[in-house]
Amino acid sequence: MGTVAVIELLASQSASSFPVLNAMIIVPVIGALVVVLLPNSRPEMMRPIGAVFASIAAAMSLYVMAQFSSHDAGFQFESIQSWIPALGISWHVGIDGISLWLVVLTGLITPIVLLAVDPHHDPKSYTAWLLLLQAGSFGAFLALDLFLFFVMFEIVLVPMYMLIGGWGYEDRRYAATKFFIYTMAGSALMLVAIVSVATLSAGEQGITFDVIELAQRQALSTNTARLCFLAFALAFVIKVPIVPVHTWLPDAHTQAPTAGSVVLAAVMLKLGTYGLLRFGLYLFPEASVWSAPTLATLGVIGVIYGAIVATMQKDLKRLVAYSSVAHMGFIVLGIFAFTTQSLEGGILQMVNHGLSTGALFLLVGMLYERRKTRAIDELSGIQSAAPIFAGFFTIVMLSSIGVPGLNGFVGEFLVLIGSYETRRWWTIIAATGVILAALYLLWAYQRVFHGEPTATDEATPDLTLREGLILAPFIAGIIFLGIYPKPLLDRIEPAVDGLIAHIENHSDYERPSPAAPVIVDHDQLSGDDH
Amino acid sequence: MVELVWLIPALPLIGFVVLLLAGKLLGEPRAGWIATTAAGASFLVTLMVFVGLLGRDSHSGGRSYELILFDWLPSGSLQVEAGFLVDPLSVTMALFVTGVGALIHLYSVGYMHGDPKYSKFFLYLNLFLFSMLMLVFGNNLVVTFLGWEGVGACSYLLISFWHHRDSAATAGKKAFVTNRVGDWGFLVATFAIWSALGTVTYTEIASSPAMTAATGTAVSLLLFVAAAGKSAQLPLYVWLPDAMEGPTPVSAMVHAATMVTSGVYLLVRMNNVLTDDALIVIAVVGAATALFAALCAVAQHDIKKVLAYSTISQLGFMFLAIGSGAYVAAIFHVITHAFFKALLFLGSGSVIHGMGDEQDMRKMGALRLAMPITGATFIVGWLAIAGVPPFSGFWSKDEILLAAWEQENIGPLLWVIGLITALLTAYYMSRQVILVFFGDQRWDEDAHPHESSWTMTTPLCVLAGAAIVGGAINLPLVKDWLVLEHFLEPIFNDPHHFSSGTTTKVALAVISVCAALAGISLAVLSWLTRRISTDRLEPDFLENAMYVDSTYARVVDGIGTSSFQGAADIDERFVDGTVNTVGKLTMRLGQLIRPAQSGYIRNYAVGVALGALVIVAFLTWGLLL
Amino acid sequence: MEITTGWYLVLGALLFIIGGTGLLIRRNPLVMLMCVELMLNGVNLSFVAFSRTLNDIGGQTVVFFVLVVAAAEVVVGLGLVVAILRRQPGATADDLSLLKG
Amino acid sequence: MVDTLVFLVAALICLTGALGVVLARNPVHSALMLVMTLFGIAVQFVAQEAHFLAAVQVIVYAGAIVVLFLFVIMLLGVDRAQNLEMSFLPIQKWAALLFATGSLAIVVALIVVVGEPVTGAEAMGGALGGTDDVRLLARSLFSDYVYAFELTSLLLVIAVIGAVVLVRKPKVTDPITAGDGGAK
Repeated sequence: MGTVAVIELLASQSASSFPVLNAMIIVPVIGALVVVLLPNSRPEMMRPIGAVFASIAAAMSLYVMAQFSSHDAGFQFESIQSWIPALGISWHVGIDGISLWLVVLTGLITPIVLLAVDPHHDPKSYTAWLLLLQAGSFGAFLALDLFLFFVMFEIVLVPMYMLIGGWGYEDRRYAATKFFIYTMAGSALMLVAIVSVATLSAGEQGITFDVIELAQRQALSTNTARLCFLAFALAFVIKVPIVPVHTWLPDAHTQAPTAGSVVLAAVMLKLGTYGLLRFGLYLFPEASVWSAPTLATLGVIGVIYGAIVATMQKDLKRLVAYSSVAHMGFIVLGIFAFTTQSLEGGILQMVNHGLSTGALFLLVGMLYERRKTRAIDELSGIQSAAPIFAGFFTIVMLSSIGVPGLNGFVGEFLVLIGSYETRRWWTIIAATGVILAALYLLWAYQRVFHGEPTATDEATPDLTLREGLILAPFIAGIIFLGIYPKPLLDRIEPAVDGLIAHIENHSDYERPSPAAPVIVDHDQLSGDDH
Repeated sequence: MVELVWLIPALPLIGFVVLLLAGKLLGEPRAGWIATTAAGASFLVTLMVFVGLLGRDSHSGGRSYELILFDWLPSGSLQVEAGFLVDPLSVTMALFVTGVGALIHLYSVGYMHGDPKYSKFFLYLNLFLFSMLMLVFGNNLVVTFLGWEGVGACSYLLISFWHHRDSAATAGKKAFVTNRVGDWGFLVATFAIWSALGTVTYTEIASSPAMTAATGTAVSLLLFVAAAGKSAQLPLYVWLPDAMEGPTPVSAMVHAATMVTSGVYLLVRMNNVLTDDALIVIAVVGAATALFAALCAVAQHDIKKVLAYSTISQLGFMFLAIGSGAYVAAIFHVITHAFFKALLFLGSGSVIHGMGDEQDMRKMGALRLAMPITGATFIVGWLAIAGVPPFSGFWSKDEILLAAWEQENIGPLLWVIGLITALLTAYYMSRQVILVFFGDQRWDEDAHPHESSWTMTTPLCVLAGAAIVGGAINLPLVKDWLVLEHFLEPIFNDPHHFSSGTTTKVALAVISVCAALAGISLAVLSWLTRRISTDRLEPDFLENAMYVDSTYARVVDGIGTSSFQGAADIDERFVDGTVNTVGKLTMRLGQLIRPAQSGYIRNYAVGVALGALVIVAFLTWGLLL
Repeated sequence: MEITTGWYLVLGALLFIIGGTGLLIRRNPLVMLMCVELMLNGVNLSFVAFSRTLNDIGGQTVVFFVLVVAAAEVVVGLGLVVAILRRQPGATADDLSLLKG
Repeated sequence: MVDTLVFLVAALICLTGALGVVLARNPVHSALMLVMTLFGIAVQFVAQEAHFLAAVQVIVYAGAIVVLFLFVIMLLGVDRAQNLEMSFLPIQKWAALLFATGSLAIVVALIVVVGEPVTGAEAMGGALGGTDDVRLLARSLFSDYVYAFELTSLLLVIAVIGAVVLVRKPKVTDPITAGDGGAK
C-alpha cells in the first residue's frame, strides 16, 4: 500500500517541479557531511564516496543541460523559497544561457579532479572541502538573489583557502592568506553596494534583494548606480583577476595542490567574469556602458601584460597562472564590448579556459608528481622520455595558444571579432596577444620538453592509463568545442541578446548594426573601373 | 563529382587518425605506406573533382561550388560555416598540393627509414596535408585560418621533429612565433572585412561592393602582413632559413612547395579587396625580398640554406607578380616553383642521405658519378629555376618580369630588380650544382655516397618531368595556350591582361634569358673552371644574410628579453610589492599598538579604571551643566 | 543632621574608589582580589540605598546576585592564585605577562 | 540622631577597614581589615532595614570568603610583609593617583553642586515592609529573577568545578601538557 503511494507520488512529480537546482547545491553538502562522518580507519573510501556525490551533482547539471530550452532568453528551472522575508531576502535560484555552461563545467570538473588527484594526506577533509567548493560554486552561479549570491561568493573562499593551506606546496600559508584576504577585501565593498542597491531601490514596492526585480526597477540615480557598480566591479575584477589586482593569482595557483589549481582556474576565476555579466551589466547597464572603456582597457592590458610576465616565469605553474591572466583579459574585453559575438565569445571562452587551463594544471601536476619540481630550469627533454605525455601537453598547449580546430580559438575569435565592432583599437592591440601566447607557451615547452634529456629526465615515466583516462574528457572537450561549439552558442545566444537588449533599454548604448552581406551581380561590376 | 570535395581533406585526416591510434603498432614501413596511400588517394579525388569542375559551365559562376558541412561559429549576424569552396583557384592549388604532397610522402618512406619516430613523422605529414587542404578549400576566411594555423602548427611540429637538438627546437618555435605575427594580420583583416562587409565568405566578399579606400588599403596591407609571415617575406622571413632544421622532405613539402605559398594563395583569393596603394607596397616588398634573398643565397655553404634563401627569393617573385596585378602569373609561378623547388629539395635530401647527413657543399663535389639519378634530376631543377627555356621556370618567371615591366608607376625599376634577381638566381644555383655534382671530389673516402632507394628516386623523376613540361600549362604568345589563365579567369572580377606588344614581350624574354645565361657563365667561370677568383665571392656580409637575423636575435635577446624581464620584475616588485607593502604596513601598525597589550593585568586595570573615570566624568559634566 | 541617601551613596563611592585605587597599586594577587571585594561592597551599599529610597526590592535582589558572583569570582580567582603560586612561588601580578601581545 | 551616630561610626569602620586593606603590608592584615569593612557594611544594611542581606553579608562574606582568603594565604605561606613601593610599572602609581583624585573630585563636585537629595526621590524612612524583607526578596528572586537565579546556581557549579580543576596537583610539571597527557 505504502509502496504504491510512493510510486504514485513520484509519477505525479513532473520533471519541471523537482527543484533540481536546489538539489545540485545541497547534494554536495550532504556528501561532505557523509564523508566527514565516515570512519577515519578507511581513508581509501573518502574520495570515491565523495566522487559519487559530486557525480550525482554533475549528473543533475547534465540533466539541466539536456532539459534546457535554447529558445528561452529568461531564467529556467527557477525556484524561490522565502528566507528572510522581512528584508526581502529569498532563496532564489535559476539558470540561463550565461550560467548554464559554467554550471555544467563546475559539475564535471569536481568529480574528475576528486578522482584524479591524490591529496597524499588527510583525504577526508580534502574530499569534504572539494565537495563544499562544488556546492558553493553552484550556488554562486545559480543565485538570483544578491544576498544569496554574496553568501555563496564568500563561502567558496573557505574551501579553497583550506585546500591551498592544507595541501599546497612550500609557501602555501602565504599564498592561502593572500588569496583569502585579497578577495575578501574586494567583496567587502560589494556587500556595502548590495545593501545600498537593495535599500535605495526599495521605494514603494518594498525592499528586495532579488536580482531580476532590481534589474527591472533600475531605481538608482545615475551616480549612485555608478558607485555601486564600481564596488561590485572591484570585487569581480579582483576575482577575475584583472591587472593590476591580479597578484594573488600566481601565488595561489602556484602553491595550491593540483586539484585546487584546476578548480581555481576552471571555476573560481569564472565567478569574477560571471559576476561582471550578471551583476555588473544586468543590474547596472548605464554604469557598465559608462565604465566600459576603462574596463576594456584593463582587459587588454591584462592580455598583453599577463603574456609578457608569463614569458619570464621560471615556475611552470606560475607561467600557466599568468597565462590565465591573459586569457581572462580577453573575456573582460568581450564583456565590455557589448556585442552578441563578443559576449558569446566571452562566455564560451570562460568554458574553454576552464578546460584548457584546467588540463594544463593537471598536466603540470602530473609532471610534479613524477619529478617533484615545477622549475622550468630543472626539466629538459621530457618529450624523449615521455612522448605520450608530451603529446597531451602539446594538444592542450595548442588549445591555449588558440589554434583553430581546438577550443581556445573559437572563444578568442568571437570575442575579438565582436569587440572589433565597438572597440576597434582595443581589439587590434589585444589580437597581438595571440603572438605572445605562442611565445611564452612554446618557449616553456621547448625548455621543458625539447632538448637533450639528462639521466633524471630520461627516467621520467610516461603517462599511465589512469592519467590518460583522466585527461581524456578534457581533450575530448577541447576538440569537440573547437569543431562544433554550436550547441553551446545556441543556448548562450538568447540570454546574451536579452542582456544586450536590456543594456540598450537602460542606457544610451546602441549595438552596432553589422553590415549585411550585399550580393551584387557579378557581371554588372566587371564593367566598372577598378 | 565536385561533391566529393570533402573527401580530399578527409583522406589525410583519416590517415592521421589511423596513425594516431595505431602508428606505433604499424611501425615501419606500414605507417609510411598508409600515409602515402592517404595522400595519393587524396590526389586522385582531387583529380576527379578537377574533372568534375571542368565539366561545368565556365561562365556565370558555374565553376564555383560550395559544400557546407555544418555551422561552425554561428553567433548573431556572424555565420561561419565549415564549408568548402571548389573553384578553379582552389582546385589548382589542391592539385599540386596533393600531387607534390603524395610524392613527398612516397619519398619520405625511404628517407625516414630507420628513424625511431618513423610513424610520428607520417602522422604529422598527414595532419599537415589535411590542414593545407583546409586552407585551400575553405569557403571563408575563418576556415582558411583553421588551415593556416594548422599548417603553422604542423610546421612547428615538423621543424622541431628532432627536438633533442636545441637548434631544431628553437627553429620550430621561431617559425611558429614569426608566423603568429602574420596571423595577427590575418585575424585583424578578418575582423575588418566582417565589420565592413558583414561576411567572411569568399563568394560574398567577392560580390560585395568595394570598401572605402582607407579600409580597403588597411585590409589589403593586413592580409599582406599575414602573407608575409606565412610566405617568408621581408621583414618576417627569418624563420624560413632556420626551418631547414627539419627533415628534408619537410623542407621540400612544407617550406618550399606548399605552405609557404599559402600567402600567395590568400592574396590571390582576396584579389577583389586589394587596393592599388597596397599593391604597390606588395610589389616593392616582393621585389626587395627577391633581391635580398638571392644575394644571401650567393654565399651560403649549407646545401639546404641555399635552397631556403632561393625559396624566399622566388616567393618574392610571386609577390612581385601579385603587386603588379598579375595574379595568374603568381599562381603559375607557385605551381612551377612547387615542382622544381620540391625537386631540388628532395634532390638535396637524396644527396644528404647518400653522404651520411653531410650538408656542407664544401665537402661534396663530383657526386653526379655516385648519384646519377639524383644528379640528373637536380640538373633539371637547376635549369628550371635558372630560367632556361624551355624549362618550366622560364615561362613563369618571364611572365612575372613582364608584369613587373608593365607596372604603372615604378614598373621598369621593379623589372630591373627582377632581372638582377634572375641573374643571381642562375648564378647561385649553378654554383650549387657545380659544388655538389661537378668539380673535384672533396669528401672523405669513407663517406661512401650512394644512390638512394626507388621510393626516393621515383618522386625525383616524376618531379623532374613536371619541372620540364610544367610551363606548358600557361604558354604565352598564343592566346589559346594560356590554359591556366583561362581556367582561373572566373575568380577575378577584373582579370589582368598584358598590354605590351609581342615585340616587347620577346625582347624582354630575350633579355631575361641572357641574364640567366650570364649568371650561369659567371658561375662556371668562377667555380668550375676557376678563371675568376672565388675569394671575394662569398662575403661574410652575405653569408650572414646581411646580419638581419642576428640583429633580430640581438634585439630579442637584448631589449626584448630585458624589457620582458623588466615587466616581470615590475610585477613582482611593484604590483605585488604594493600589495605586500599594504600587508606589511598593517602588520607594522599592529606592532605599534602591540605594546599596549603588555600582559600585565594591572596595566589593563589602569585602562579600565581611567576609561571608567572618563565616562563618569563625562556623564557628571552633563549632569552639572 | 539627617542621614539621607546621599550619605550612603558617598560612602559607597568612597569604598569603590579606595578599592579601585588599591587594585591599581597593590601587586599581591590576594590583596588585589580583596580590593575587588571592596569595590563590590561599595556598589552593594549603593544598591541597598537605592532600594530603600525607591522602595523597590529589586535593589536588594541585585545585591544577592552580586554576592553570588563575588563568591564565584573569589573561588575561581583564588584557584588561579593557588595554581600560579605553586608554579612560581612568591609571584606577584607584575611577574605574570604570559598574554603579552 | 541614633541613626546618624550609627551611620557615622559604621562609615568610619568601613573606611578604616578599606584603607587598611589597601595599605597593610601583610596580606593577613589586609584580610582582617576586610572583615572590618564587611561588618561595617552589614551595619549599614541593617540601618537600611535590609536585615537578610546584612545576615548574608556577615555569614557569606566575613564567614566564608574572608576565611577562604586566609586559608589560601596560610596554605601558600605568603603571609610576609611586602614593599608597596617596589614595582617596575611606575605608571601604576600615577595612574592610581589620578584615578583616586579624579574620582574624589567628581564625588566632591557632585556633593557641592547637586547637594541633596541626589535622586530627588523620597527621603529615608519610607517602609519596604518592615521586617518582611525576606519574604519580599524571596518572591522577587523566585518570580521576576528566576532565570537569573537558576543561572547563578549554574555559575556556582562551574566555579566549583573550575576551582577544582585549577588547583588539582598536575602530574607533570607543565599544567598545559599535563592536561593533554591525561586525556591520552
